[in-house]
Amino acid sequence: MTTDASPTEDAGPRTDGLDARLVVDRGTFRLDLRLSAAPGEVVALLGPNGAGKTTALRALAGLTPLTTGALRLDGRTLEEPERRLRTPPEHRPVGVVFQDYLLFPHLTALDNVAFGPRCHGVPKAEARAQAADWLERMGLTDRAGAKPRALSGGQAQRVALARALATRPRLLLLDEPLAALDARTRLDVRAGLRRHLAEFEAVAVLVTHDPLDAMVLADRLVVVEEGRTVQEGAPSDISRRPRTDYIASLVGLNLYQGRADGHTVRLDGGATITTTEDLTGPVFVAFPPAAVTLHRDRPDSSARNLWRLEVAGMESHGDQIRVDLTGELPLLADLTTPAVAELALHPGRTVWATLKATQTHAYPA
Amino acid sequence: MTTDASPTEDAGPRTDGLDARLVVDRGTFRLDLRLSAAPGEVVALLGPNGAGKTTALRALAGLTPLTTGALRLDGRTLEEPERRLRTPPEHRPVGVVFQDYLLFPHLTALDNVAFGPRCHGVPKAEARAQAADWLERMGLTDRAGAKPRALSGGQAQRVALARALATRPRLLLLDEPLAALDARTRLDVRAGLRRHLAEFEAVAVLVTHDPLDAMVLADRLVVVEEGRTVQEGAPSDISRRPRTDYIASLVGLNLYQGRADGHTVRLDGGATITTTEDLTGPVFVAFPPAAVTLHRDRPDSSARNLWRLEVAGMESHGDQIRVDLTGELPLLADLTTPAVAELALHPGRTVWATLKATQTHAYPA
Amino acid sequence: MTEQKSGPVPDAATGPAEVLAGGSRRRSGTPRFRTGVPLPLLLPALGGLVFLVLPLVALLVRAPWRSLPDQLTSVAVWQALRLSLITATAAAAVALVLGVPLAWLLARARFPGRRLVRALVTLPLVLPPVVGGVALLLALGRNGIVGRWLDSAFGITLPFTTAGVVVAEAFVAMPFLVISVEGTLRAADPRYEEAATTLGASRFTAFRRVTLPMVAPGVAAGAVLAWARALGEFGATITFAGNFPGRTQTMPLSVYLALQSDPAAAIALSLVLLAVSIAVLAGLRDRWMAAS
Amino acid sequence: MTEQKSGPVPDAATGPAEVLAGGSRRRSGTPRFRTGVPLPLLLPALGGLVFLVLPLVALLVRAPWRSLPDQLTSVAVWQALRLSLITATAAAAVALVLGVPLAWLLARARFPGRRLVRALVTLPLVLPPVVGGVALLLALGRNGIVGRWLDSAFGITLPFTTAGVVVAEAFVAMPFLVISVEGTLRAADPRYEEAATTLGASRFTAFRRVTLPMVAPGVAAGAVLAWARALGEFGATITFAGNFPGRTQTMPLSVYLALQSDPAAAIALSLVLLAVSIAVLAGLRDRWMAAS
Amino acid sequence: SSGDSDDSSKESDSGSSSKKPSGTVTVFAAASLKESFTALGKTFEKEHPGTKVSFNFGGSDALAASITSGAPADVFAAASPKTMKTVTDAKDAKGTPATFVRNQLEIATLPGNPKKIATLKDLTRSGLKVALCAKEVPCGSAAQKALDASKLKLTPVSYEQDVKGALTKVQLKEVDASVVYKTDVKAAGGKVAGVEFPESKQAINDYPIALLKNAPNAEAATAFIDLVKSAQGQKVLGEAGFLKP
Ligand SMILES: Nc1ncnc2c1ncn2[C@@H]1O[C@H](COP(=O)(O)OP(=O)(O)OP(=O)(O)O)[C@@H](O)[C@H]1O
Ligand SMILES: Nc1ncnc2c1ncn2[C@@H]1O[C@H](COP(=O)(O)OP(=O)(O)OP(=O)(O)O)[C@@H](O)[C@H]1O
Ligand code: MOO
Ligand SMILES: [Mg+2]
Ligand SMILES: [Mg+2]
Repeated sequence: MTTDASPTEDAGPRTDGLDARLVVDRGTFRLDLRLSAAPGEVVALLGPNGAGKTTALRALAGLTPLTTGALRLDGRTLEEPERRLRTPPEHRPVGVVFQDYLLFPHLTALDNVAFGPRCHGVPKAEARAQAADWLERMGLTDRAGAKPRALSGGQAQRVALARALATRPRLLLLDEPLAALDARTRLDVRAGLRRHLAEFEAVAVLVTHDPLDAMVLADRLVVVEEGRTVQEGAPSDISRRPRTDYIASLVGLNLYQGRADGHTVRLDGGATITTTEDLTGPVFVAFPPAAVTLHRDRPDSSARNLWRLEVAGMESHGDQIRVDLTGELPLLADLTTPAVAELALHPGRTVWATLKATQTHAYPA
Repeated sequence: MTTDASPTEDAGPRTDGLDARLVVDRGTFRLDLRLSAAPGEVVALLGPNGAGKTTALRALAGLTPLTTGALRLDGRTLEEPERRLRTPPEHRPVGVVFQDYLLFPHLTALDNVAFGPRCHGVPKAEARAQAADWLERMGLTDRAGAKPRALSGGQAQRVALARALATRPRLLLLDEPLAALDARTRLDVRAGLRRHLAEFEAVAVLVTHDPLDAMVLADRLVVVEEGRTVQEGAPSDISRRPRTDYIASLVGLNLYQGRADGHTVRLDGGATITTTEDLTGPVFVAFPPAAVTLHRDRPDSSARNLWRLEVAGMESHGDQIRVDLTGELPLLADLTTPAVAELALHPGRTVWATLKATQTHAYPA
Repeated sequence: MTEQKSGPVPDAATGPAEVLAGGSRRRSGTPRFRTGVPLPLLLPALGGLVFLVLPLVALLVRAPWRSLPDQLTSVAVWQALRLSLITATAAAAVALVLGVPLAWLLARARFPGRRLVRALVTLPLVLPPVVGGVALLLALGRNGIVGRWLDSAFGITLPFTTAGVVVAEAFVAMPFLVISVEGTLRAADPRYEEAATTLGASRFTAFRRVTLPMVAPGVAAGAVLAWARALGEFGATITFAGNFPGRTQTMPLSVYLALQSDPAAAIALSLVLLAVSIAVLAGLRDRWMAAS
Repeated sequence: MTEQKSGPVPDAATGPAEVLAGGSRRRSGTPRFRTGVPLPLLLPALGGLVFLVLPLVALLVRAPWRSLPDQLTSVAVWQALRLSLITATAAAAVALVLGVPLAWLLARARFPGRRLVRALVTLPLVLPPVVGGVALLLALGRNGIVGRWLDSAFGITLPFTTAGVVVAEAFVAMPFLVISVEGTLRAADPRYEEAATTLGASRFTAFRRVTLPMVAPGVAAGAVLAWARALGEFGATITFAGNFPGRTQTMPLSVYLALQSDPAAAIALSLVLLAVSIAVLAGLRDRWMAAS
Repeated sequence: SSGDSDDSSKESDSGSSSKKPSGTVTVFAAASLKESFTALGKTFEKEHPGTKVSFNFGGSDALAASITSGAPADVFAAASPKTMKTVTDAKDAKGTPATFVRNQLEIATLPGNPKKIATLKDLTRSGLKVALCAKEVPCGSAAQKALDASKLKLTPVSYEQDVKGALTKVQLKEVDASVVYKTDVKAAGGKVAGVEFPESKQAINDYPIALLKNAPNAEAATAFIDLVKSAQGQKVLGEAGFLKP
């Protein structure tokens, strides 16, 4: 075991970074999550509403005690009920951005941000200077003197972010940190966030519903459903190989489960899909809606996958239209507006869908 | 003026639906917004943080008095300071979903939803039955007895939505109603929302930062910046013809301002873009990042637009990579992972970008 | 340092980890928060508690335990106790009905002279109770500026009646309720009232169904203050309502009179009063004070 | 119906639009809310106000205005008033320092017997003040269970000193502060304290810098209650601290003595006390009570 | 307390610590004695330069409670033998208390006596509102004695906690009459009218005075008690309506 190994490359039991098993009982709900991250790593917790993401963050921050399990950060045990160890929240090097901000209503934006440094013994003037600095990075210099009630939703969230970062935590917890930000600010804050996290070599755990944010910000995604990890891995991996409906809809893929026999996958529903991968046994098959081509009449194409489907609905997506199709293989297809016009699509219309085998992606279930 | 005309097609001064000029002074901030909508229409307010969207909703709900202007709903004047008319919030047929929910902490989810009907004189048992019905539509039947503190963020927001819908308002105001919902629920709630709005023939005004939500849900977008409307129109229109940087980044387009002379647009920065439109004078030119093709070496292609650029950064977007390019025409390009691998892109690398004129879109500024 | 980090999992926590006390297992439920109480709060809190409880302990230690059984068998004591409980409860009810709206007015409505009104509300606290009783007589007595008219028009006379006791107690106790409820209302977020009005609630409904339940702990605290103050009220009661056994003689009046003739008996009576109020307060409180 | 809808903009509002009163222009700033106050709140509020203020009005109407100038020129009055203000302020300060932590303990900490402790805290309210004074003597007097030891070990004797007045007033006034602050704390959202601890604040810092400012209106209300009660305190003071001019004779004691010989003078003295406390309360309050 | 005689001398020898009164005398006295004792205190200070009389006026019962709890008092002048008894029972008095004045009951009625009350029996007329002192306090037990002596049964509207309470009720016209002390009627000036009644002879209240055991300044205290008992003292007290013992 090499202690000098760069933390991210450490393959053995980690001594640096986060290593936790979080078990929390909350009435009928039970959270049971393994979570580890190397310094500098950003882990995103994704999951449907009520999956336990906020509960996990509270447990990491020390606000909700573990029922059992253990929590180690940088080699230090912060909590382990079995050994009756528990570091209180204020002694954990942890920063939290709460889902509803929880800015102190009686303090100005500046003093909210200066609060953490003050608690860590930084002299008042310096703490305020640091805070002003943070607010500047968030583009909020002109709102420094405002009380939280006079801030707009997005301004409040940026102040909350600055407040959490100002203590230079070793573990940064973010509950939907970008949800209320507008597109422009979001890009900036996102970039800034990455920059600061990299600077500090801190571990960051963030909860988000926005697949884009998760993909862009996180090195690794942990998908939680009903208090348990259902899938974990690099964003690209997960987006290509979703294992549950929730994840598939999250990353905007068509996902099917079936049984592979060479390049052909027979789906549980009866239809078959031809893939490039050569597999045997139970598999998942996924493909993006944009990979589907629709035709008015049966095409005479090289595409290996051809299905006759019916239009169930349409929704515009930016400058694209997402078409919901039913039939032997229910799927979503993304088309451009001219294409839709040309095909004269409308609900109830029958169309032919083709899909190149190279656009599909199959992997063992 | 035909009174029998279907409201959405009514071209004259509207008697049904919303017709408002909202002027609110808030210290240094001044909101001045014209807003009108026919019954059944969904208007989305988009704008950067602090643009005044929440302020506008509060004014519509009667929670913040107008400084001047007028507010009419279904032909009834709800507020007009000049004539000293003002209907208090409780007498306005308005439902509000607040940005931070404001669920009553002492009532269960069910009683929160039943609150509105009770206030409108519905007997207790019936109000609770209606509320149970709404919660069911939101997929929250099993959380009906929970107090707001025991709800997750997304659950809380769905309860808030149900609560606002339960009074069957003629004007529904939603401040980021879908922000905390997960992808799956979001689809359902979004669809349900559309359904209910259509049923009631109500006007809905929603604030959102999610361009997708805005595009999907709204019939018309109103883009607000610094308290004023900067652009207004159908989603497809706005996404194809953004008039400010904010809007362009919102819809994920590359946007430039320049002077057209036939099919050539000379940008303020010096570069030129060839377009299909034949225009003269000041114009905007926009194109989607996905329309850009990158090449390792100078290509010998038919593309009319060719620029030599440098890679400034990359971000993964689902299964795509967004490449940030600088040079004579700074732009964003979307590539697939294999394409990036093949081009061996990395920050600092020089590449050639091509763009077919058919992919651009020019319109008068 | 290298040594320390190299173990797979360090055995001892190196930071200021808190070792849970042995009793931690017994706590049921999931505490929201650690139970360790910071010393800078604990010490003055305990100081305050000792300060308040010590005199009561002294009273207990020096109490004439032998004369207590005699006191307890006296019909007069039970009569006074009963009257005290009834009138204090009635006074607290009057204070609630009139005081909570007044507190709301002070906290939420804007009107000129609000500060003056608030100061006026506080005055019955400052007035020595006997003078308060005199003031009540001047206002509501047989010759009082309003009492004269109450008497001639409705035949109502308050002095020397049980109703008079309630009036005197409510007069002294209501300011406590008003001021403490106003404080709670001001600390409450008014946006919930706004949310209620958008759902069609009138301002009154919003108050009754949203604000009031949300500030229930504060209202309960105010009601407890008012009840306890009414239970101990002496000066205004005896001045305004007089002292007639079974009609206007409450426990504090009994205690005061006993003090004249038999101080030991007075202490015994006080202990009875205290015991009853402990029973009532400890019995009722958590149900009321439970946060929403 | 068709007719009605066809006009471009109806001239008259058809719904229950509220026509603003003529005076609405004069309100400065942007009111958060309409100022119309619902009748079901306004009527009892006005009733409560009249009930509290009427006796004071009666006192003013019947006051011996002619003897007032005499009172105001007497040195003894000013001496007593000064002592009253000093001791009441000191007692309120003692109550704040000891009472706020106690309130926090009752509101936030979990410990067995909390309900009992809360009931115990309320007891000085219930105790007739004279008995309270006796209890204080039994505890802190020269022969008291603690006072004896204070005397022999430190040479401190509290009874019949100005410090004794402060002790007596604090004993009577502190429960008001504790109970009302506890109510406010319970109504406050504890998650802000959690947020503070994640920023490195100890529980004490979180309390001091987050919770306390957030519940400031409630604490201010409690302090006002305690101050006013201390200012009017009579029974416990005269029993524990005696009635020595300049040293322990506060205004209520002066009033009591005046009542023996010249009731008119007693009323005049009370009015002086009231005027001063109105001045103090109306002057200080809004700065303190301003919501954060 | 070491072998000094109770007699105090009025000689003013210089340097003699045990003879000449000096320092502060602390007198705990019933509130009804306020006027006369304050006057006597001034006299005492004039007669004995270097002394100061510090009064603590209050209800006799509260004063007694303070004294038995260790109050640093020299002299206790009570409004009833009963309250003095609590002090002597606690062995806090030195020697036997002496009665220095007595007080006699009188009926107090509204000015001008509109109800034409002339005798104690008139108080039992129906429709007449009467306030009595509670039996536990001196004026109450005295009134009860007088009523018992004349075999009258009187149900008042209130048993007041002290004589001032009873008097206030008449002053404010809340009752038509009450039974109080002569001194109180006198102190009230013209606000009430006094009606003497013969039965009051049967119920005269004694005011005892005593030197206290723990008196910090016994010499001066004894001198003050002597002043109270002296002819000069009796004159001042007599002017307030008190009777000689
Ligand atoms: N105090 C509580 N008592 C009981 N149950 C609770 C409590 N807090 C949360 N829960 C429940 O625990 C589950 C997990 O909640 P949590 O807030 O962690 O979800 P989440 O993943 O953050 O969801 P969201 O994305 O909607 O914020 C939910 O079912 C919720 O209702
Ligand atoms: N009570 C107030 N007093 C003074 N200024 C205020 C107040 N409330 C909001 N503002 C200011 O008014 C502007 C508009 O705020 P508003 O809340 O309407 O923005 P928004 O468009 O909803 O932003 P977001 O998307 O971040 O929620 C902001 O600059 C804000 O700081
Ligand atoms: O302070 Mo009082 O007059 O004994 O209730
Ligand atoms: Mg959550
Ligand atoms: Mg907003």
